[in-house]
Amino acid sequence: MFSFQPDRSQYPAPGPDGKLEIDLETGQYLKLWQGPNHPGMTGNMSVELTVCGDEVVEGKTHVGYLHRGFEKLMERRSFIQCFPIVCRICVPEPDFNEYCYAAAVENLAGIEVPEYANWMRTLILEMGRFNSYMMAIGGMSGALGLGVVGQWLTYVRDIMLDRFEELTGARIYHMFILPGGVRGHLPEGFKDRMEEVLKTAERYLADVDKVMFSNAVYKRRTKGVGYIDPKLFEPYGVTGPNARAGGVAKDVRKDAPYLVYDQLDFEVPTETASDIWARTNVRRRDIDVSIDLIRQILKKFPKGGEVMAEIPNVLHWKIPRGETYIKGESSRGEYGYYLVTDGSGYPRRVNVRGPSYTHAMALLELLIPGTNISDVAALMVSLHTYPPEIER
Amino acid sequence: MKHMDPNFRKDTKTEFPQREELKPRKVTTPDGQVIDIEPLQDYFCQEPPKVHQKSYFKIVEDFYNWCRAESLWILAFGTGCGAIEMRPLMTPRFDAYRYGIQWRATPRQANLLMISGYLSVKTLKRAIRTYEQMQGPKYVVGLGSCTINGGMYWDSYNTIKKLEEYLPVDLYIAGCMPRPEALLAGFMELKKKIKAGNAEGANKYAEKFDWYKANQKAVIKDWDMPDYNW
Amino acid sequence: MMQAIYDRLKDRFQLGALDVRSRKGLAFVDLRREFLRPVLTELRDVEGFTHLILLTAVDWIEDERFQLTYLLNNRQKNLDLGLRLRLDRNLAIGETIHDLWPTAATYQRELREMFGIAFPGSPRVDEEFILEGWTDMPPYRRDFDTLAYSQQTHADREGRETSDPREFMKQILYPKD
Amino acid sequence: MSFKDVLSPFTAWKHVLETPVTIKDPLTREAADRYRGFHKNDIELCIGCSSCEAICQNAAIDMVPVKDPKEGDSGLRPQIDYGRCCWCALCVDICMTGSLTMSNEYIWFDEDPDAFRFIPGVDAKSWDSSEKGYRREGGRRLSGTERVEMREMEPDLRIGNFDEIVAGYDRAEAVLEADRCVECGLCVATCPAHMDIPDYIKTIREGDYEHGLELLYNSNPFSEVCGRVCTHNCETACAARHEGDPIAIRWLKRHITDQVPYDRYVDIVGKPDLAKTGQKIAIIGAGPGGLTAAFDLARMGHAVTVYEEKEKPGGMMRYGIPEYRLPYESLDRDIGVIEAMGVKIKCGVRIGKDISMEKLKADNDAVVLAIGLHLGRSTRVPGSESPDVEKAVELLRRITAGEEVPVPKKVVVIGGGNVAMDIARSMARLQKQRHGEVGITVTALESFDHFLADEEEVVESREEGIEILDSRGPQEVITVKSGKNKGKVKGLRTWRVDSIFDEKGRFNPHYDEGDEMVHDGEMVIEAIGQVSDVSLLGEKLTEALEWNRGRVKIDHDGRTSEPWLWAAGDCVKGPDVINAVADGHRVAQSINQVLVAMREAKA
Repeated sequence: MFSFQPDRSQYPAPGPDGKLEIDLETGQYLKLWQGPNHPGMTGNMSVELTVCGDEVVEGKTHVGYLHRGFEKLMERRSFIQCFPIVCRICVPEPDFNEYCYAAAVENLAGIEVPEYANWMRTLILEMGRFNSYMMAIGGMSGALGLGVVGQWLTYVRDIMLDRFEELTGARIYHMFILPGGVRGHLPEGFKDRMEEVLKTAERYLADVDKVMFSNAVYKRRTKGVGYIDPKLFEPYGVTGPNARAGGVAKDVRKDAPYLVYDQLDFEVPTETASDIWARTNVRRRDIDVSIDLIRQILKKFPKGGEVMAEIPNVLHWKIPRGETYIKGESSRGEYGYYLVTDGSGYPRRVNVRGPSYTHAMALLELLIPGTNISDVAALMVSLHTYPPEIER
Repeated sequence: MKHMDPNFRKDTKTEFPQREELKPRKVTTPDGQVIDIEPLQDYFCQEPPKVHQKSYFKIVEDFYNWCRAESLWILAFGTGCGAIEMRPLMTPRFDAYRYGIQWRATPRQANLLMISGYLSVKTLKRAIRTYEQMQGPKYVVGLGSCTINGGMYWDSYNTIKKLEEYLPVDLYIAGCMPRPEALLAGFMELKKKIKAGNAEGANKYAEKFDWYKANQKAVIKDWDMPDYNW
Repeated sequence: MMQAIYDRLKDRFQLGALDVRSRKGLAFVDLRREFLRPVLTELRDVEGFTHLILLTAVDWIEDERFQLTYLLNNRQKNLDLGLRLRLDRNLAIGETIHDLWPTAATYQRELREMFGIAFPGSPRVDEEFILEGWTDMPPYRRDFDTLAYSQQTHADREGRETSDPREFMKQILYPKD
Repeated sequence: MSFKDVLSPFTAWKHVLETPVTIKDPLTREAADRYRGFHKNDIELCIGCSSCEAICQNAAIDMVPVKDPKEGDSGLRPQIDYGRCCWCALCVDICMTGSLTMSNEYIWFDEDPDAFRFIPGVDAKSWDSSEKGYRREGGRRLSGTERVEMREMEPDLRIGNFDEIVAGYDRAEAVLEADRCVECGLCVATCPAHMDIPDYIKTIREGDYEHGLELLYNSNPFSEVCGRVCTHNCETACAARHEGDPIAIRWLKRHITDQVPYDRYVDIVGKPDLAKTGQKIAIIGAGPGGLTAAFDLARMGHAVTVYEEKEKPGGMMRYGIPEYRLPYESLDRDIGVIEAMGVKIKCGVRIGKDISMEKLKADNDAVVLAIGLHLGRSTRVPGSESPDVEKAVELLRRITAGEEVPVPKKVVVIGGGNVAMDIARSMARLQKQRHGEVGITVTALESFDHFLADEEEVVESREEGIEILDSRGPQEVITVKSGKNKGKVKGLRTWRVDSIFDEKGRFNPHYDEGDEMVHDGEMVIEAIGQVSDVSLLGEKLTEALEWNRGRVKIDHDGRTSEPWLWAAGDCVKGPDVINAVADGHRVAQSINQVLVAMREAKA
């Protein structure tokens, strides 16, 4: 069998001892592909690893397995027609796309969203964040061979999906946040049923703390591994829990409050170690914040009100020329939509800025050299990346 | 199918130079050999698969089929969004394991390939490789709208529309995406089909291999694969 | 606040007008090509716009121009600033900024592939990124017709036909009028 | 790290004793009440407007013909391709009638990929009877449901004069109203003239009024008139009517004509090559039917002459419709456009008296009869022969012509149609001018549930102080039996109507004689229908023509049994402007075909 490297002169990245050039012909190195089927819970992407023994000396990420050309497709769909497709960009937390897209359209069209819809949106985003973290922590434990936590948390996520289903009418792609508002009111008795879910979640999370976060093996394998120097945060565009794990309390919910986050009381959890353990722990603590937020939201939820603002007939909805960028804090970091309109009935350009874009490409390639092969999956999951955000 | 932007130009005559990676070239292998490679050629799957012969005795074949049906081992390769609904099936709430269904990490151990939604051309290439690596008898289930007629990516340049042109599909499950319960119902149906001896996808693939290959090659331009097999 | 920053930079770098029409805390400004690097450096090192949110392009095919948008964020002051740079569409060569923000290399790779904008000097910029074996024009260009391409490459399932109510009623109810 | 950390994972064993969370039978598990499952369509409610198809971003919906469509629907129903659908339910949200819904069923598998296509409601599915599933909350939200209100003159301001009541939309209002249109095109079939309604509404949204005007005049030379007084059948077919107000199509049409300066009209409509064919056509009657035919034929290159008995052209539009609904200058502008096409209109010429039918036949290649209905019918109740009993059409004509009409303080009108309202409101204005107060009673045979006049006419009449009584059958015009005023009318005696038609559907009113009323009035106006004055035809032609219930019999194209004679408008069909316009088009089309054939035969 053969190997092909387009341009050898682009090497060397220094080897483990800082001297060696990577020369596959020496037989000292081995190419190893991880992916594109799910490595852990990070979706379809592959990492091309060059290993020396069980030490990785170089890693290149390859994406594009889930590329559907959303940004192109949206250019030929009217503003309402884009609404069902945006959520497909991110499966574990689709609501963020719906919110960012809706908010961007509302911003350019000058639509004021009713108060009720804002509360509903916040509720849905927090439920989505909760779910996303459940997948992340379940995946994290799975990546290190701790299957049981994944089993528990998938169950917890599933009962939250039941609440989603009851509220929005779908399990995964909720398509509830329309440009202009939301699609409906809270069902009868929703608050009580949600409280049950949250209580169950708390019970399971207490177990997770014992089984995973206090686990000697888990600690050994994650502490000190995959360290990101906080100095790299800005150059590499690190946001969200990954940055918070390095002591930077970056959180759009606090920095630039949107929806009703300024009316809610919460703290942004931070860690300082900036390794896999710290990143996962930030997520674990953020779940508690989410649970608390969901309770606060439901407590303060408006009794009733309009769910949608007046919007023009969507079949020929034109938005004047302009451009905007709407951002929010998803479970993985800063999520944003850059929307350009040209006065026609179609977006001129939509650019989706997913946090995974920066985390899974340049940053991951920087972090991989020097780790053990068995830690690569954990490292990837700890960055909590999701490939469709990269390639869309 | 109204509401198409009339401003879109359909002129694609402009010729674009072929990318460097796709041009034929000479490569030195690790053992020093110099070989010519043609990226647009499919090196890996030149050899056609064979039709799996049925047993002479019906009762033996029935027994085989019962065994096959009761141990559906699914390759854990989520090709699209639908994969997320397989996770609940693997966990206690829906617990597919009680029906003899489980997920395997490698194609060598699996006999069911789930195409869980849309297939981008890049993934299609991997899915075909994966399918060909699986051992027969093997089955393919298409999940959701995207595998039936392109789904919501019907106008995307990078996703295929009709899965059956590239892989032999034994069953489709409607939904976007199908719920875990719908998946289970689909599996039950597939079991019935296997037991009745009707799940002949793999044999169809062997019989019409040239047709499948021609379809695949019409879409996949670059057959140069990363070398997983080193 | 944005205005103050703009006033400080406007004359030195011959910036275009400040566009604050969208939302609070977000502004766009036109930039001339030769000032890209100095402005970005100034914004990053002096004005606190340390975070490159995104780098993307818009195809204004009717003007024969690509617009490159560099979106920067200043977290302390909660400001987002978009720099708009216009490129000739027929000679689409941008200036790489991967040395200012290493993460820009990924964006530039994507722009190279999806819009065909070259960024000489950017690492791995000519490698395939998302697409594999792509032989047509860069797909995010406006003149690439994704529907036509898809219909030619991936056939639709046959047997579907639709009628326009208006035409259909004419045929059925008043074919002669 | 401590020894505790090594032990703590073992606490998971406590779950061993818990009840499993496994769902016993996942295959029969029901989805949530709001779940967006498979589609359902209430086939009775659906009108086939294709809004669902228009909004579907996946091109999953086709409109396919179904058997036995009901009145007013397109005969198409959505067929959904589950190889495309993404269950976003936008089709449910946009649905104009609320017929499209979703069940909460979700299991469908098949080995045939072509099987995932069905027409909800037509192809029987197991979930058709499912009660649960996604319904949109509240009303339709994705397109507007409320009509933009038309500004009108206040009743006390308008009652004293004949000024136009309706103000017309301004640009912002019109755009808002035009925005509600979903461009389904159901209205086009209902409009007798098949105007391009969705297209011209679109030009309002886009602000391209000149193109809009062009579209209007392509199918209707009386766009200004119809923009004011059209009976707007289109609005009864409007898809928006089912969950909200229909689009104000008539007012939008008027808005286009209001926006384009009149001196641009002829340029936009396009001036034809005058009389290039050398063929001549005579049209009797300058009403909407005759003038539309003239307009079309002139644009086809024929020489057209229109003969009108009255002083001015316009027919019923001028002499029947009061000025407060249709200002004369609007009518004159429309007629001006027609004249600009090269049509000659000769007024004050009565066929049969000034020119004979034979001469017309001899001088022209074709003749069109468009004489309308200008004679009022009489109730023939006792006393109706009195000179104080007037016919509505006659009175309206005299008002328009500026002739002196008697205006007593109390007037009784018999009839419940739009003509009754027109005369009542015209007389009310004259009474206000002369006596300072209104004293009009309208007695209609029909009950308000089946009223003939437009709703808005009734409302506006009441606002103007007119009393309208329903279900009153006239029995006698009471006259003064003796004294100085002997013979003068003093009132109308009516009985309550129990039913108008008998079991066989024939006109045979049944009265409740116990419920008798006497309506005071010094004048009684009969507005119960009109007939044609066919005396101009002459005996010979009358004999030769085939007749149908007192009207000249015509085929689909408006041809009579005489090959050179066509008939159009109220005298054969009707009775409103837009039907006459449609007739005019049909006749012009037919004549043109015949004339072209004649030319080709000669050549």
